[in-house]
Amino acid sequence: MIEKVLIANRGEIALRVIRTCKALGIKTVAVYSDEDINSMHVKQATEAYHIGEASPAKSYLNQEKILDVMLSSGADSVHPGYGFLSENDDFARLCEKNKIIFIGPSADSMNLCGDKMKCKAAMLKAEVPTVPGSPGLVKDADDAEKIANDIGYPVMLKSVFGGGGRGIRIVTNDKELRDGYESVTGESIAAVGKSAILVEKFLEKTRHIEYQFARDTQGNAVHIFERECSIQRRNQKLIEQTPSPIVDEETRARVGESVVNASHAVDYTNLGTAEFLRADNGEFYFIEINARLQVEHPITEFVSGLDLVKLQLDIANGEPIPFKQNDLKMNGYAIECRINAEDTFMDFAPSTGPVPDVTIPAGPSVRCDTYLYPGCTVSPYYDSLMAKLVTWGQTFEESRTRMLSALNDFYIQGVETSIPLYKTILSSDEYKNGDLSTDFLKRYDMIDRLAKDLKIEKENKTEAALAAVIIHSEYFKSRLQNTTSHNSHWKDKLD
Amino acid sequence: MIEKVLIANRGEIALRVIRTCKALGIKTVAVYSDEDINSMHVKQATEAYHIGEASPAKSYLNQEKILDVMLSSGADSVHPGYGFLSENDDFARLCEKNKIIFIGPSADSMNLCGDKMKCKAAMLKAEVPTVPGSPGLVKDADDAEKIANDIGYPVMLKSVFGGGGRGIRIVTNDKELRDGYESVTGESIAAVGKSAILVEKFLEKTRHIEYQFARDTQGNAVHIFERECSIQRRNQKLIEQTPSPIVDEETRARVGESVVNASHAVDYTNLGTAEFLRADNGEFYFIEINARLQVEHPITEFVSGLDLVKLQLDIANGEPIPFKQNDLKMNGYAIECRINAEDTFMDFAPSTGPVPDVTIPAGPSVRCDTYLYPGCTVSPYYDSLMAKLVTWGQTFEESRTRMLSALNDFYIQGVETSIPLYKTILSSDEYKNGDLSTDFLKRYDMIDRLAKDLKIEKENKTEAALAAVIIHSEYFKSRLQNTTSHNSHWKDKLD
Amino acid sequence: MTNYKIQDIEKSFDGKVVENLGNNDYVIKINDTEHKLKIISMSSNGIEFILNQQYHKAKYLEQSTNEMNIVIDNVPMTINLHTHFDKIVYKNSGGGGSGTTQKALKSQIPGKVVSISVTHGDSVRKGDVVCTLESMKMQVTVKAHKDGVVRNIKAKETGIVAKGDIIADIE
Amino acid sequence: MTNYKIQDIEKSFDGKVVENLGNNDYVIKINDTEHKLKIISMSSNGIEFILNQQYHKAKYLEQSTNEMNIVIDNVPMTINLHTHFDKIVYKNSGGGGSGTTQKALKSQIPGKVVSISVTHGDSVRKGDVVCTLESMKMQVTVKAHKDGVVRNIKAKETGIVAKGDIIADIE
Repeated sequence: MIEKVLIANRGEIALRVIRTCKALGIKTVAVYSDEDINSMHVKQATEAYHIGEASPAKSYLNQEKILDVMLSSGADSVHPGYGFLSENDDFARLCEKNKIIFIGPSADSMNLCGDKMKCKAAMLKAEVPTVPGSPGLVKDADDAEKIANDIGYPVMLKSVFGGGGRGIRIVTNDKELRDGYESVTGESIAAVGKSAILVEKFLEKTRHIEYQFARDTQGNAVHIFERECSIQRRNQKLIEQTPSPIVDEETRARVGESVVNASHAVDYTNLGTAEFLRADNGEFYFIEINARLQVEHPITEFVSGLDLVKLQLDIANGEPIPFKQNDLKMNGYAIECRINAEDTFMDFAPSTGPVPDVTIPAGPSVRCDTYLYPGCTVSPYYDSLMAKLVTWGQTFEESRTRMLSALNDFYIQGVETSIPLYKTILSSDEYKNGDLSTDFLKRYDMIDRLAKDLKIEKENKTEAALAAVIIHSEYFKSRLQNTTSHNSHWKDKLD
Repeated sequence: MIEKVLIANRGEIALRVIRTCKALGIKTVAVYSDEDINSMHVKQATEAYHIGEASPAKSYLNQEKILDVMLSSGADSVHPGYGFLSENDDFARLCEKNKIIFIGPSADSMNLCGDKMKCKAAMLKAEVPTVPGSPGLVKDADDAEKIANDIGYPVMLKSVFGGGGRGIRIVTNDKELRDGYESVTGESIAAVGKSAILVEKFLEKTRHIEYQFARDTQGNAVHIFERECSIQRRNQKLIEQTPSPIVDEETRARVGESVVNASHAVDYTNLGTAEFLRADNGEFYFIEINARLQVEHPITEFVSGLDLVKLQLDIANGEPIPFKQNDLKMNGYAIECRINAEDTFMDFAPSTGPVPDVTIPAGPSVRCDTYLYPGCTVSPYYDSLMAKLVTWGQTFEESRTRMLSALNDFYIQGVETSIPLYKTILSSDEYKNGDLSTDFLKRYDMIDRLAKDLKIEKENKTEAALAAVIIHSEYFKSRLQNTTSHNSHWKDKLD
Repeated sequence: MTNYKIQDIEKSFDGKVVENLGNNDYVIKINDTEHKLKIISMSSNGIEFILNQQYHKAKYLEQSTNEMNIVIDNVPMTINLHTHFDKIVYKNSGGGGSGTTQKALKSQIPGKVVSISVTHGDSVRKGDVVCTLESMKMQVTVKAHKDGVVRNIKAKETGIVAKGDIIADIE
Repeated sequence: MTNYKIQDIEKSFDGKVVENLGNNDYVIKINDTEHKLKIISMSSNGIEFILNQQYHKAKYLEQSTNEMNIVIDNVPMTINLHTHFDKIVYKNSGGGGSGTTQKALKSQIPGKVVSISVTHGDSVRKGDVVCTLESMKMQVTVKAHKDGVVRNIKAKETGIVAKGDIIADIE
């Protein structure tokens, strides 16, 4: 039985894990870098150990140091959170070797999930649909053309040595394919001295829909519904919701069944997420398994009533999942907004520094997981997620309006945040109508709309701003004129 | 349609109403006394109007002043919250006259609910069981004896001019009744010059169980389950929960039906609460209707998924209740702790003053409705409720452990609170087992147990306290010795 | 080396800072045991620190030469401090509890004075009601803290008293 | 009487305090309209007030003689202040926008310098990449803010820059 969990993470996810442990009477061990001595997770854990310098490589990614703390603190288990070591199978193996329960899948299963080629092969075997394309690298242009004709145009030519949009070409017929093949090969050789090309069906206006699933050590598996995470920037999720507006009961059950099969196929244990692209024609294609707890797990908690961290602990303890697929009923609608420290107008560049003042939203069916408190600091060393704001409603509209209201109440002084963008998105007709896609921001010019919204907001605040400045300038004028008199006399000296 | 609501209240309930209005796009008008200029409800409402001095009679109870603000602000409706004017039928009538929607029952219905004798008569007619006893005053000792024999001993003799335990006698047979009758008459005449006696069945180990109900202007009515509020001090509720551990499906439906009948009997509109005493033998006896939203409404929101303030607004708009009794399904378990500013060991005497620092608990299925923020003040002019802490769980145990964990996280600097007492209660076997009664605190010596718990807590904190004081005294010793040097040199000067 | 005594706790403790390790790390000694301590932040109002790998937050409240009130992790404590020399002087002076011989009856709560039940020169016994206050819609009585004769009634009917205000002296 | 101009807003405004009504109530005038204002709290860092029955909270950020940055209810604004005399001087000096002729290229974000794409003396055009920073796991490029020649490169590879630090001059 797990009695003392080391949390190999920081920020809001460390707090999230601590909360469930506290409620269950399980002791927690926090670790912290130089940068995090003042952090909430240090204050809320049963114990806290310093593990090194601010740079992740010297602290939160330092496996040996973390192992030292596990052994010296007497922790019997480790929760990796997300990011950092959470999907590092070497770390999972290190824990296994030292008889420390890793709260997540086995090292072998994690390794399989992490290798895209092997994982795709396992999925094909389990008859889980993946994006149509070459099973591996293509031999030459002829091979590529044959596959393109099998799966149908448009297709994508992708150099495995590319990345960030380089070495990718979308082609719509044989002629374009042959030209593209040459130029992608050329680019790749020019850049890295070698070439290796994949062919994949090009999908337009796709949605990112993922399934939460759980599988226990006895091999029982369930899916815990889908989450739609189509609203993204730079391939990073911004807003998630469940249920997806385009998933009906039948689809939920059908794709859910393939998710359960996928979890068997990789011999997964504990909680995981199966990510899909959903094409505009309604087809679902498996992309990958995220072998950890997701940032967006709270929306699933809201509609299922489950405490997913508790479920993780139960499974890690070797217990069977305490319910069956049919026991799960989806209740209401939940939305999550990731409150990032970033400047929307500077291409989402990070914004960091001290946060002298914060007001956290609250109220019925509002949940805010955050590490912020008045006087804290947003560090440039770690990722930009400051808070997850989650709302629930009996209807989608109720959860949406609650979110808008909560976003309005959220005050974070000192750093730029994604809150204004979310207000623009959540107020848009496209969002209200569920017309989502991974290119939502660009497709509907959300940044331009945000700029317009902010202009209107500025105009609305003109009088208040002037009032604040008028009082300020008269106050200091009067102070200069009366430096020897008491400040509060100021009021009587105005003209 | 309601578009602008004046909230004739303050504190957390004013905030609660503002939140729902904001989410629905309804404008809000706050009112505030001199004491409340710095309060959250002033900051969060669309508009805020000053209405007078701190004393409630000069502000929140000042009907004329509030009416002035309603008219000058253009509010079309008023939400009275709880306390203050919420059950004042003169005020409801004043609103009706001025064509302002009073969000609550009609003045006539409120008047009927407020008159205990008339209300009891209406209940008897509607066949809602009330505590057995004389229908009104008894004529003489013979009459009292006859009634006592009808309803069975023990009975209570109550002078209507008594109060606070005076002029009450519990008697178990005819002989005691005759003696008691004389002495109660004597006491009453000695005290107020006259006597008037009621006979009522004496119930031991009773539970306070109440039902939330709603009735619309078309006469549709539903009950929204029970709440058990047995844990009390000085007849004030401290901890509430739903479902009650001793109410099963059959009882819920049966008593719920009589609640619906009760709402018809007084021609009630909007949300109300029917309070019952539940005797140890399982019988339920109606006591009274609370003609307003209750402090403890959030636990009902958690298990029903409803926003009760929204439901109030819908009914006040003349809309039919948008669901039927059978659509309501009870989901999970919820507990509320009323976080009061009071000193448990001084007979719950109020504790007031500045609150320099606050940490509000949060996390999955935790809700905290509060007016507290760092730097606020708890005023002696108003009631002692600072916050309502509410948790939900799939099981009772989950909601209980979440509550304990949230109570531990709740930090309020500057005033005494009821938090330590709640930790003792929620950890007790009696509470865990659902062995509740209105005399729970006394019956199970909770105050003594609290003292013991605090002693242990003190012992556990000994080393930390000493460390804090050692550092402090060495720091100031060093500062005295080095007044000219920079403070931070201190570290290097310790012996 | 200073000696410490905590109200409601039997034992007394010797304590001192043994070493400053730099980087806000210290070694302190309580009786015969050494403890590692890391200061997170500190001011004259309070301190946050990690002691033996556990986080603590203390607020320093009132303080006299020999007594200090603190709140440590939400738990209020009163600690008496003596250098070993002080201690002897202190013991010989008959000190120990605080306020047992104090004549001022103070209000423990703020409120409005509803009624005063005594007049100057009245004899009262410990526990007798001296006055009644109203606060937060409740009536609360203030009772004599000792036997004696009432002098210098400071509270006035319908007036307001703050927490800690003197109601009257009992001599 | 002072004249105010808000960045991104066409109109300019005259404003002053007309009257102090006592009890923290004031009357202020913006152009020709009078407004009731009640101060809730105020310091040199910020103010909370009720204007025309609506609550507002402002933080005062940087400030020069003629310019002030504030955040009002979460909305950042830049306001230029001139007495009517100042205004004339200001206009004649060609002032208006801030920094259009500035040579220093500053980093808008804090981060670690991953690479520098220019050397001293290079000609660059507005928008050319000058260096790449890493912050919060993201790579962000810093681009030239104008055409010119690169001088005085301050940033160093693998070094750290704070927000507002100068990367290089472009002359």
